[in-house]
Order: sequence, then C-alpha cells, then structure tokens
Amino acid sequence: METIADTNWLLTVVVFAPLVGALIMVLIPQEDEQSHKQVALFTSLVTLGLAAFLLIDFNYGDAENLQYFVDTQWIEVIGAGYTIGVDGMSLPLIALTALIMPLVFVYSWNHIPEPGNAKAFLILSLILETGMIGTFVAQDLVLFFVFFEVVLLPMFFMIAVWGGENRRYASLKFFLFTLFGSALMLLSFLALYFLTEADTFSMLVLTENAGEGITRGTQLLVFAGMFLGFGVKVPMFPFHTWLPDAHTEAPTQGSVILAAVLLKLGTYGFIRIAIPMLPEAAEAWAPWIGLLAVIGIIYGALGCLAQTDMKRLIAFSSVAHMGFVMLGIATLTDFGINAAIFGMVAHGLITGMLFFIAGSVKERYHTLEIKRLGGMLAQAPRLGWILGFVSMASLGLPGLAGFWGEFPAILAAYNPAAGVSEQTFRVYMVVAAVGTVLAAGYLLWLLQRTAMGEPSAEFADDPNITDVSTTEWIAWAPLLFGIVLFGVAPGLIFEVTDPAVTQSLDNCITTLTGCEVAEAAASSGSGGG
Amino acid sequence: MTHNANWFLEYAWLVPLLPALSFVGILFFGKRMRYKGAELGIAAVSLSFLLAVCAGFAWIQHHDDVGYQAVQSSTQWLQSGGVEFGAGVLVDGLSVMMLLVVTIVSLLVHIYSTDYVGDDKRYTHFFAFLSLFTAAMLFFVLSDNILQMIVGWELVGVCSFVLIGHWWEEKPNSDAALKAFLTNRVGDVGLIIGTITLFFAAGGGNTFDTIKINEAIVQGEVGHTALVVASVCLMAAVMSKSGQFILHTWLPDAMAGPTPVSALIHAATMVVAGVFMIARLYPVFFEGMQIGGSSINLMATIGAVTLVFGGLLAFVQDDIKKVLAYSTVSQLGYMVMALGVGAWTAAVFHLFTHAFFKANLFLGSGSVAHAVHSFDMKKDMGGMRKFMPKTYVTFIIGSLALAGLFPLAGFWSKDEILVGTGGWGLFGGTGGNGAYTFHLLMGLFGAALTAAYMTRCVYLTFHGEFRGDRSHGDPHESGPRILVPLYILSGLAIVAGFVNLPAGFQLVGDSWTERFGHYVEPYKSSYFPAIDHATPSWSLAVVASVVALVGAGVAIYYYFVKVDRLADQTQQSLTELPDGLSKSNGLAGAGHKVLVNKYYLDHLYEGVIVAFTKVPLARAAYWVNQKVIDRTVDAAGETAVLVGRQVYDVVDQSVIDGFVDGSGRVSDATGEELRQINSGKVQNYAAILFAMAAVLAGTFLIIFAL
Amino acid sequence: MLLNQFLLLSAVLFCIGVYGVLARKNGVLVLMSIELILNAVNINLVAFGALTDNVAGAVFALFTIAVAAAEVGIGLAIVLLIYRNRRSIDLSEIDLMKG
Amino acid sequence: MLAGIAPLFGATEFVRPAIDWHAAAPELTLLGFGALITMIDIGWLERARRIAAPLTSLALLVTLVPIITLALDGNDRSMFHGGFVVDDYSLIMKATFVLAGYVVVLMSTNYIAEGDYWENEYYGLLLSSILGMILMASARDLISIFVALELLSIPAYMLATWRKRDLKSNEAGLKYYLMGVFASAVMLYGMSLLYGASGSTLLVDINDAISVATTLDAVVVIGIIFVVVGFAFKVSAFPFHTWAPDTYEGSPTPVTAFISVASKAAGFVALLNLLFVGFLGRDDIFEPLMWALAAASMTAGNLMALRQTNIVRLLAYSGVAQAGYMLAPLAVAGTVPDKALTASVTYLVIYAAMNLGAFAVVIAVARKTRSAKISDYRGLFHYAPGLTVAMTIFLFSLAGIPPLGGWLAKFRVMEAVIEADTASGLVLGIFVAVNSVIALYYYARIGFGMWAEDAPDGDLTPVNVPLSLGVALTLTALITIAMGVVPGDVVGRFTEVSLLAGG
Repeated sequence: METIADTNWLLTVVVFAPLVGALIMVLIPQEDEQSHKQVALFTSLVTLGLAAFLLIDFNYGDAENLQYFVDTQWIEVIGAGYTIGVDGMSLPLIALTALIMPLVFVYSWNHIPEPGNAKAFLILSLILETGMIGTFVAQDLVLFFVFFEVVLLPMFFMIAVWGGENRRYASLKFFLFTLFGSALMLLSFLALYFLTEADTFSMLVLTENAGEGITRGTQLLVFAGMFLGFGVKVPMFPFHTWLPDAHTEAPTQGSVILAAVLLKLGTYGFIRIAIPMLPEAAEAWAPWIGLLAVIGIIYGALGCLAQTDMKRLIAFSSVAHMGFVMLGIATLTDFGINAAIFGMVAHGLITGMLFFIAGSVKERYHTLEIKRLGGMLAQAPRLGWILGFVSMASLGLPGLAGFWGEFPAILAAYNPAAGVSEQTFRVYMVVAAVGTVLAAGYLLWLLQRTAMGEPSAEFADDPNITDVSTTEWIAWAPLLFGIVLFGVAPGLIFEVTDPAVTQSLDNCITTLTGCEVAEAAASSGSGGG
Repeated sequence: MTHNANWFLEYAWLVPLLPALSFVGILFFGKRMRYKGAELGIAAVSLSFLLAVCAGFAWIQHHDDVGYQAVQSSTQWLQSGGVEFGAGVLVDGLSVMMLLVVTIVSLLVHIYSTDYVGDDKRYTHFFAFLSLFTAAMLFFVLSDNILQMIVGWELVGVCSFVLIGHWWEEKPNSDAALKAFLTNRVGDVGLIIGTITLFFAAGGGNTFDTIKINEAIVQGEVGHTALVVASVCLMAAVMSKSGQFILHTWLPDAMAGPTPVSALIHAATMVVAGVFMIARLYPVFFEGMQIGGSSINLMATIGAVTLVFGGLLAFVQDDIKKVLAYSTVSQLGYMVMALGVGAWTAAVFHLFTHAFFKANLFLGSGSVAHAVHSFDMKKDMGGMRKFMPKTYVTFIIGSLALAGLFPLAGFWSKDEILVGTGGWGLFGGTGGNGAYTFHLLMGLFGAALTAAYMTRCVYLTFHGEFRGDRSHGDPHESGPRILVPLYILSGLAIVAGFVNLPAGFQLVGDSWTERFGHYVEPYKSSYFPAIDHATPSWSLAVVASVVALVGAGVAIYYYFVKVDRLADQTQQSLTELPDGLSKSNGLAGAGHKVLVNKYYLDHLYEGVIVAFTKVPLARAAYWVNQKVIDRTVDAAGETAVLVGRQVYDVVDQSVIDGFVDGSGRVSDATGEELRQINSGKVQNYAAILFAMAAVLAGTFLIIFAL
Repeated sequence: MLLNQFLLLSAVLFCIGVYGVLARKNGVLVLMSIELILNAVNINLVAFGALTDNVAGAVFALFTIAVAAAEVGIGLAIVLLIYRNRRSIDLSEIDLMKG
Repeated sequence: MLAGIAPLFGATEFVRPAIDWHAAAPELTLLGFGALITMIDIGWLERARRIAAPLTSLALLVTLVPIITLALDGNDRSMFHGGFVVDDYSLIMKATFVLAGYVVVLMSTNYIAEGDYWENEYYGLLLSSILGMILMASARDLISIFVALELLSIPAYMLATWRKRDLKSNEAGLKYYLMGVFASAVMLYGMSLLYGASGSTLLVDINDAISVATTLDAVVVIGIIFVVVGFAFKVSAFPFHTWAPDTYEGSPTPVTAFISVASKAAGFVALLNLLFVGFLGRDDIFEPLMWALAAASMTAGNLMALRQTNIVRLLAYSGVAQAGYMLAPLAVAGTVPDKALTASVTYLVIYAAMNLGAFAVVIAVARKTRSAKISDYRGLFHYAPGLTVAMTIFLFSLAGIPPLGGWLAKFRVMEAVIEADTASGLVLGIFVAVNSVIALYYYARIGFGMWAEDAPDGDLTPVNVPLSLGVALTLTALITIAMGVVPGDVVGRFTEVSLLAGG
C-alpha cells in the first residue's frame, strides 16, 4: 500500500484535536465560562480547519482508496491495530461532523442549557467530536468499536444532566438500547475475527475477504448481530423507541449532534462494515432490512402525525428519514448506497437545523406544544421562514438537499442488486413513495400550526419572542447554505462517494459470483492506504 | 435578427436564470430598494421576456434552416453508480412557446401586482416568490431530462404553496395552501414512480434524458408493460397538477391566494405543467395509453369527464374566482382530452390561447374585486359595468374568447380540439387517431356549458344593480397598472388564435395556416410518435359555434331577460329567479306568476334545461364534489392522523415501549425475588452453600460416575 | 485394615459437622462443629497417606491441625466480641444486614 | 498407620531442599516488614501510630523491587518439587496484590487514623494477608494453597471485625468468618479426596493421576466440586456469594475494598492454579461447572444489584456479576487454555484498579455524608466534580464502556469464549453481552443521580479529600483509563502469560 507519506499524521490530528482542547479545558477553572467557550469554539474551529484542509488535500481522483492511511499496532495482544484512513465514503461524514460542532459551540455561546456548568458541557461535546470523527476514520474493527462507544457516555450525560423533565428515563433508555446493540455487535466482530482465516480486525482485510470461508448460516448469524448493533443506532423500526425520548429530553445541542451525526454511525456501520464484509448475508437479509426500512418510513410518518410536541415530531421524522437511508442501503446497489450517504449528510444538515429551531422556539415560548404555538411568522418572521424552508428541505423538495437522499433511494429500490427480489423491492419503492406524501403532511401541518395563523393570546405580547439573534444566525447560516448548496449541486457529494461505493460493492459482487480473484482483489481492494 | 440566431437557443438557460437571480436579490435586498423589490423582479422578467422573444425568432429561423431539430445543451450534474446525470436545456418549439407564454403573463402579472398588492405588508416577499415561481416554471419547461423536470415541477408547487398561503393569518388560506401541496404530493408519488420506471426501461436504461427516452419509445425499444405503468403513474401526477377529476379539488381552494397569483399560477402556467409534461413525453403516453389505436383511453376520458364536471361546477359558484377556477379545470380537461385523442397541436395551442384569456379573466375579476373588496358575486357585485367600463370590456372579450366565439382565440383552439377527436365523421371531418365520438359530444356539451356559465358570471358581476356596500362610496375603475395588462391580455385573447388558422382555411393563403403547429409540433422529428392529423371541418366549426351560442343564449335569456325583468318589477337586484316550485314567500310567488305566464321556451328552459342541467346536475356535481371527493381528500388526511395516533399509542407506546419497559420491570422484579436469598441469617447462607455444593456434586456424579 | 472404614468414619464426621454448623444456634457449638469437619478431613488425609505410603497426607493433616487452632482462636474471639456487644451468641438473631 | 509413616522418616536422610532466595525474596521481604511492624507495635505501642502507615507503604513498595527484578530476569523458577513456582503469571499477580495492597493502605491511612481504631495491628494484619496472597500466586501444591488461603483469610476476618463496638462490623466479621471457615472446611474435604485419588498434593501429579479415568471418578468429581465450591465462596460467585453483601456493608470500607479486590483476586489465583495445573485434564468436569457458575453469577448478581439502595451492597452484587465475567473464560479453559488464562488475568488486573477506585470514592464521599446510601450521591457533581468524574470513570469502566479499562477486560472475555467456537461458548458470550446491558442500568442510574439530580438538602459544602486518598484515586483512575486506551503497553506486556506447571 503506497501512502502519501507527508500528510498521514493529519487524520490523527483531526481526530484528537478536540480531545486536546478538552484536556486544556480541564485545567481552566469552572467559573471562567468565557474562556471555556472560547477554547471549545477555537478547538472545534481548528478541527474544522484541519478537516477543510483534508477536503482540499484529498485526492479525489483516488476517492475509492483509503488515504492518509495509518496502520500501526495498538493492542497487540488482541491483534487490534490503530488503523485509520479516509475514503470517499467517510469523507463527507467527517466534514459534516467537523462542520456541525463549531455551530453547536457558537450556539452554546449564550445557550448553555440548565443547569449550567459550561465547562462540563463543552468538554463532553469535544469528547463527542473525537468519538464521532474517530468512528468515521477507523479502519480496524476494535478501534471502530471503541470510538463507536466513546460517543455513548458524553451523550448519556448530555441528556441526563442538561435534559428536560423526563431526562432520567430518556437517558437510561438511550444508553441501554445502544449498549445492547453494541454488545451484540462486538460479538459479531469477534466472530468475524475468529472465523476468517486471517485472524485480524483490519477492515481492509476483512472486506477483501468478504466472508469467504464462513458458512452461510454463520454469516447470517454474524450479520444479525451487526444488524442489531447498527440498527439500534440508526434507529430502525422496532428499535427506535429510544430516539424520540432521547431527542425530546436532550438539550438543543444534544439533539442536534444526535440527529446530525450520531445516527449516522449506525448507517455508516452498515455500508462500511456489515455489507462489504458479509455480502452473502447482506443479500439474504436485504429484503428484511428493506422491509423494516419502509415500515420505518411509514411508521415514523404516522408517529409524527400523532405528536403534539414539536421536538418529538422532529425526532419521529428522523425515524422516517433514516428509513429512506436504510432502504437505499438495503438495495445493495451503488445508487442506493450513494443515496444513503447523501441522505445521511442531508438529514444531518436538515434535521440538525430543525432541532436548532426547536431549541430556539423552546427558549422563546418555553413550550414546544404545537397547540399553544402559532403565528410565529408574525412574531418572529425570520424564524418562521427558516422553519418553513427547512421543512420543505426535510420533506424532500427537489433543489434542496433532502431530495437527493430520498429520490435516488426510491430509484434504487426499483432495481435492487442481483439476487435480491425485485418484486419485493418494487413494493417497497411504492410504499416509500407514499411515505413522501405523509412526510409532506406532517411537516406542513407542523408549519401551519406553529408558524401560520395569528399568534395565540398567550404569547401575543410576550416580549421574549424575538426574531433570530446574531449567534443563531452564525450557527445556522452554514447549515442553511449547505442545504441549498447540496440541493443544487448534489454532485459535490455523489462524486466523492461514488468511486468508493462502487468499489466496495464490486468487491462484494466478485465474491458473490465466486471468482477466485484474491490476488486482484488484494491489490485493488486495499489500495491507497 | 442580426445576432447569430443560435445564441438565443443555446443560451436559453439565461431566461430562467434571470428571475432566479432576481429572487435572491429581492430576498436579501428587496426591502432596502426604492420600490421594495418590485423593480428588480419586473426588470428581470422583462429581460427574460425579451430573451424569450428573441429565442422565438431564433427558433423560427433555426426551424426554417435545419428543420425540427431540438437544441440541447447540457452538462454533467452528478454521477452515481457510474451513471452520469446531466443537467441542461432542451430548446424546441414547445419550450420556446412556453417561454413566451410564461414570461409574458408573468411580466403582466408583475406589473398588475404593483398596484393590486400595493399596500400589502408582505409586498417584497410577494414579488420574491413571483420571481422564484417564474424561474422555476421556466426551468421546468426548458428541462432536457425528467429529473430536472421533477425539480421544476416541485419548485413551482412550493411557490404555489407559499403564494396561496400568502395571507397565512387566516386559517382557511393556510388550509388551502396545505391542501394544494398535499394533493400535488399524492400525484407526485405517480411522478416519482413513473419517472423511475422510465429511467430503467427506456433509452437502454439509466437515463433521464427526455429525447433519448422518447426516441427509444418511438423506435419501439421499450416494453409495453413498462410504458403502461409509466404512463398511468405519470397520469396521476398530471391529474394532481393540472386539476383533473378527481384530484382537482385543490385548485378552487387555491383561489385563497392573491388574484395575480391565481392568474399566473393557477390559470396560465403552473396548472398546465401537467399538460406540458404529457406533450413533452408524448411517446410515453401515446404508446402507453394506446392513443393511436383505440377510441377510448384513460387520458381522453379523464379529460372529457373533467371538462364537463368542471363546467357544471362553475355554474353554482358565487365566488367569481371560483367560477374561473372551475372554468380552468374544465379547460384543462379540454387540453388533456385533446392529448388523449391524439390532437397534440390542438392541446398545446389551447394551452397557448387559454393562458391569455384566462389570465385576462382572472386579472379582470381581480380588478373588480379590488374595487369592491370581495369576490362574492351575489353579495357584493352587480352592475359593475357602470363603475368599471374598461374592465368590463376586457372581461367581455375574455369571456367571449373562453366561450369560443368566432373569431376570438378560444374559437380556434377549441375547434381544433373538437376536430381532433375525429368523432365528426358526418360532414367531411375525418381522420385523427380514432373516432372519439363520445369525447366530441362531451366537448360540445362543455362548449355550451362554458358559454352559459360565463354569461351568468358576466351578468352577476357587471349587470343588474350594485348589491355591495356603498358606505365607503361607489366602487371606481382601477388604475393604469391594472388596466394596461388587461388591455394587452384581451388583445392577445383576440389575436392569439390567428397563429394557427386551420389548414384549408380559405380566407388566407396557405402560408398563413398552421404556423403554430408547424413551428411547435415536433412532427416527424426523431422523438415524436407518428400521429394522424385530423382534417378541419367547416361543418363542425359551425355546429360548435351554434352550440356555444345556444348555451349563451339560454343563459342570456334567463339572466338578461327574465331575471332582469323580475328585478325591475321587484325593485331588487336579483341574482337568480326564485324557485318556481316554492310558493312559500311573496317573492317566490311573484316569480311563479311570471313563470307560468310566459313562453313555452320558459318551460323548456325551466323544465328541461335549467331543471335538468342547472339544478339537479350541477348541484349534484357540486354535492359530489364537496361531499364525496373533497371529503375523501380531507378524510384521507384525517384518517392518516387518526391512524398515526393509533399506531403511536398502541404500537409504539404500548407494544414496543411496553416490551422494553416491561423487560426492565421483569428484571427488577426478578432481582427483588433473588434478594430474598440474602436473608441475613448466616446459617441460611451456610445451608445454601452446602446445599448447592451437594446439588452440584450430585448432578455431576450422576453425569460422570454413573 | 480397610480404607473404607476410615473414609466412612470421616464422611460421618463430616456430615455431623455440617449438621451442627447448619442447625445449632449457639455460636460456640457451631465452632465445634467446624472442628468436626476439619477432623474428618484429617482422618481422610492420614488414611489416604497411609494407603499410598506417602508422607504428604500426614504433613497436610499437621498443617490442618495448626491452622484449625488459629481459626478457632479467631472464631472464639469474634463470638466473644459479639457476646460482649449483644449479650447473646444466638446466631439466628444476628441479621442486621440482609437483602 | 504409623507403620506406614515410620519407615519414611527412618529411611531417608533429611536433605535441605535447594532454596532459590531470589524467588522467595518478595515473600521474605514482606514477612520481614510484617514482623518489624509487629515488633515496633509491641515495643512502641501508641508511639508507633504515626509511622505505621508509611512503614506499611514502604514495605509494599520495597516488596515490588524483587518482583521487578524477577520479572526483568525473566527466568521461570521452581522450588520444592514444583510446589512453589515463580513464572510471569505469578509475578504479575503478585505485583497486582502488592499494588492493590498499597492502594488499600493509601485509602486506610486517614480512615483508620480518624476512626478510633487500633492502627499498628491493622497494618500488620494487612501485610500478613497480602503475604498470603503473593504466596498463593506461587503455590502449586494443595498444602501451600491451603496455607496461603488461611494466611490471607484469617487476618481478613479480623480486619472485617475491626470496628469492635459496632454491631454491624461484628456481624460482618462473624458472617465472613463462619462462612469462610465452613467453606474452607468443605474445600479441605475436597482436597483430602483429591489427595486420596492421586496420592500426591502436588497439582501436576494430581493432574496426571486424575486425567486418566479410574474407578475413583466419583471421588475425583466430589473432590473437584468441593474444592471449586471453596473458592467460589472466596470469589463470591453465585450462589456462594451470600456473605459478601453483608460483610461488605458492615466492614470498614477500606477493608471492604481489600476483601472485594485482593481477596477475590487471590481466590481467582487459586482457582486458576488449580484448574490450569491441577484439573486441566478434567475439563469435562470443570468446564460445565464454570459455565454454570459464570452464567448464574453474572445474571443473578446483576439482577440483585438492580434494587440496592446502599452503594457498598450494590458494589458487592456488582462484584458477584464481575466474578461471573471472570469465571466465563474458565468455562472454555480446556479448549483454549491460553486465551482463557489471559482473559482472566487481564480481567483481574483491570478489575482491581477500577473496583478499588470505586471504593476510594465511596470512602471519600462518606467523609462528608457519613453514609453509603445511593441517594446521598445525588448532586455530587455540584459540590465534588472531581470525585464525580472519577466515580463515573470507575462505574462505566465496570460496565465495560470503551475507552475505559473495563471494556478491554470484557473484550478479552468475549474473545476467549468465542474463540472456543463451541455452542456453549457462544451462548455464554451472549450472556455476557446481555448482562452488560442490565449492569449498565444500575451503574448509569448512579451516574445519573450524581450528575443530573440535586443534592439532598442542597448542602453544597465540598468534600475534603486527604492527600493519600487523592493519590489512591488518581492512581486507580489513571490505570483504569490507561488500560482502556493504551492497553498495548500496560496490560499487553504483562498479561500475555502462561502458567507454569511447575516441577
């Protein structure tokens, strides 16, 4: 594997820069909140800067191969390596994470949720960032697992400490669900380790190997373990119930991070690990994943229609949106998986933004009960319009980012990968398309109830209800811009992901057709790094 | 033309770009401008209009030079799965025609709006979205692939949503906006699926390019099943966008928006997007619906039903804009029916003429409403002729054009549609793609209806005595910014029909006939099916005119003669005759006396036409519309919410969450039980220890030693 | 000399000891019962050692005896302590902590 | 009977066995210091109080020296026909015991000094108990195992009863003592049977003898089971755990920490010695036995912990569950002995760090609240953020959340049971996975209370953490994190051990 020797350190720095910031903040006394905010913001900006450099420096002509590849020993005794690298599949997600965090810190500038303590809050956020970026760059199953879990604790506390009324239940539920999933996922990782001849956790090798030498029955079981692990995180129906609770109770920043990045860890796991490593099992499970995905789409939408709380509604909409992402993945086609990655980024921007709005609404109205809101367009017109805009993006309006996650996923379902039942997926396609109607239904309904009409008597003369503030503008503008940019020029993302996705699937297909091209696969599949 | 003609065709993408830039400009800087953004919008649309005109001339030249060859310029938009998706413009007669229609109507509406919504608090915002709509619509008509069409299709839908809900303070307005958007979304399901089917089925697979898809179909490379599926699915989209029966209910509700919006979006341009799409992807429908070979098909039938249904509904409206809205539904029905019977040019031509006279009528109604601050013909209008003579004239011209009276624009286009049905075999009319006699009859019936309801509308609005509130003084004529667009549009309503005089029209030379069809219809190009053109028929033209005149005549007799006279007698401004069957009050009694003493025609009218058409049929249609179709739409929404509640309460909260919480409780309870082991008594502990040791020993002994 | 006799004796002693530990309420008697078990062990060890002609068994027994002495010493101390504090050495009453 | 023994004495000239002083140096050092402290106590009485704790610390640190030199030397050593063995496994365990003892001393310093207790004896007894433990690490003979066990247990009985006037402490000591003695009696009976079946007290010989099925199978089965039961008591595996919560609750907290970590580890060491050297040939017996114990311990321990209101009792039950995890690899010890041993040792080392840390926090918090109620931990974050972060680290490490040390421990356990590639192994793996989730519930609940709830009575005076306790906390926290983040250097180098059969 040839490497770009000069900049290999870059990825490590990107991953751990937030942690360094967090360590510095540990040394600053708690009272000095301003310094904490500055350090946190600065750290995340540095990370963003590094990520931006990564984006520039990344060799797009070679997006299918891992770049900035580092492979050293980490825990020799268990054969786990510190193996990191980035290719077209992970690059957009890293960029998304690096972008979201500074916005969260900007927003936190004057929105530290109750009961305060900026120091702890910001440190946890930075640890989260390291965990999230780390998950996207990890190329070793154990490393992946560790980063995957690092995210858990800070999020738990974010909900538990800075959450709403019912935070205890929500945080525990979140924690238990995810841990349950990841425990089974770990079992699957171990099984992969022992069942393949290579005895390695290296994702590259396991991907090349693509389940060779594992009997079909075992593959199915191992895949099921990962399915649970990643599926809980996504979350897929019926493992989704933690999500609305977690979102509803989490502070705004927590919701944003949760929606924008955390949920993607699960779907990313599917496309990075579960499918390429066990293509045969993926093929067998695909109809079931697809089924749960479309159930999620419809179910999430129906759930939304039943909500009386704005934040909970947005949370449920995530279930539906991630359903589209999973449908794309379940087709096992390059179209579908490209769409899924796009959908992940788009959902991150859009739903993240929706949660920001919900947070601001809560701050102004001190309630998120849809019934009591109304007339936001009259009292805070910009806020109302932004809500309208983002709702449109969320319901998949072409020309905005959301569309490119949904439409290609539906498109891919028309013609799933060979070996996956076409009839079944065409039914899914129709159901998913119907889901778009419901999506429009609940989002517009939300918009109508909250933004349109006359302000209710309760809030009509409330001086608290002001329009978008400066910090909010700074925090939101990049997201809004991103929603438009990727909606108009979806190629920006598709062109990065496409080579990587195509290659990862090529490898699966090669294995499926039983070609003994181990040599060829070894040279191409592991290239780059 | 001094320029290289092709420049305007290749750079046609500038036409939508200008209003798009204007949208951004108005959005960010509009409030700070002198005229609050309106000037930017008008300037951009004017430029677009000029470019469109130039493109029109360029196209004519191009067509003369090289024949019907579309100019396509595209670039890669995105790439996925190794497939490249292009973005580009497709310029041919159809799109150039649409450019002209959209830009001119949009420009006039822009100008009109500066007065009409002049003191609106969201004036700037209104213009921003007018610009965006114009851009989106132009983008849509120029798309060279279906994916791009979807984008434009949805964007115009959003603009429609925003503009219908322009006065969102009132719940009915926002309801109407939601209804419009959601109904369209339902159709979009069809659009998405149909598009995807075409993507995989046509053009060797994996392309959205309209020309490639069309060519593949024309060359017979695409399986029939796929085309049936695609055409039926796309038809659903057309039905929602172009207000076809049964997805039309949003369109009358959409009248909640400001009148200029109704004129531009819900009469002239956006609602014809469905028609445009059929025209653009005609091979899909031609093959999928088997238009060429049969005498009945889904599309033609939907069109026919819609045109009659819409016409009937227009009868019973009291709101002037609703009359026009149902009229639009009816006219769109004509267009779809025309396409359904294979009369492509007739449909597109009707689209062209309809845009002008319907926009004219809408803006005219707006002018009246602007004066009386209401749209209710029965309550707040009447006798407006005296206050607004100029508006009256333009309105009359528009009505006549709509009614299809010679020689106004509507006459020519409607006549072509009737001819195109091929059902008029009796006196020399021939050909077409089959004998759609039923559709011809429906079309004729619709023509009579159109004339009649427009007569009613004109009477109620402009004749009789003013019934509105005079406390703020008399209504007065609108200003020039409203009137000038009305003049221009009524002028167009008069002359627009001449661009496509029927072949064999002996009054002019052959080089003046069928100009529109010649330049617009991609006949014999590689991406158009082989359709048969019907031969125009003098006899049908005469019959159609007579039918329309009869329709108008009956209504004139009813309103201008009978109602007027009764009004004179009773010294009241009446809107209709009291019910002849009821004698329970004085007014009704008087009416009844008049009735029984009059001509046989009365009986014919009362007993047959009115009694049969207006009262039961129109009212029945209205009842069905409001109580069945509309209720279905609402009920679908309510059911979804209800189901959502149920699913959420039962499945999510009880079953799934219950399972999760339940397992927690079971764990807790088990833990509690297990705690009993620790009784605190040390000898119990010892007993457990020894008992377990003994049990283990016993078990293993049994396993191993025995 | 039959090994079984010693083993049986040892087993019986063991059982008596276990019974005592489980059933007697008096702390001192429980301690004595434990001594019985330990002695059962000793008998076993010595018997087996003799059987296999191996000194280790006897050595083990010596260690056991020594350690048992220490253990019982501690045990008596604890029982005494409890008696001082509670004025009772009834083991069934000692259940301040449970669950 | 005597006739059988007499010839032995008469026939053989007594030859002093070769003694490798270096190998025995750790034990001898500790013994020397223990004796010294006792002497000083006897001589100086009260005046010795001030130096007792530092001297004990010194003793433990000095003991580390020979352990390190032995490790650097790297040779495996064996004495007394293989009854006493020094190999890398025993060295890492000795180091663990000594360090754990050191941390316990740090934790005890102020606790014992501030409570009205005898100090000199306390440290003397602590040292002898540790001596028993490090002896256990080298013991490969039934007799030395027994002696080591008693040497580590008997002082512990006394330490548990250290608060003489406290009824709970009395009760804790009594229960610990009675159960301990009873268990060791049962174990001894088992040992005597094993001796009978093999004719030797050396574990290697026992293994040779019992690996071949004989007519004495029943004796072997009962022997193995009784011996295992004796140590199952020591490691507080379900259902032999009953004493643990009561004793933990009643004992002085540093002693509890000592019992729950060092004493439990010693029990494991003995089990490992026995299983891997003595019974390895009979995996058909001990594997299912260990499977049952492991599965039952982790499940029951976790379930019982769910309803606890006292943090020490909760830690006791969590300790039962942790014992279950540690036993899990032993259920596949016959199939993948190396992996299983490594997994257990890794778990023990990491468990020692994180559990000691948790108790250190308990001690620190009790300095203010004078209670061990879980409800008193509410709002800890608001007045003792450092302690809260530390406690969070320990609890979630116990729960096995990366990147804290506990995850590596669980990972290795999972690795071992899955590598065995048997159905039972896999099922056990799922047991571990599911139990991690249950366990998380009660750990996270404490975490939630500390971080997210308000302090009872709104009392926000900070907790005064003395220096030595602070050192103990820092040490354990750092080790806990390091084990998870860079285990390659900390654990990997030491726990990749093989167990020397001796001889």
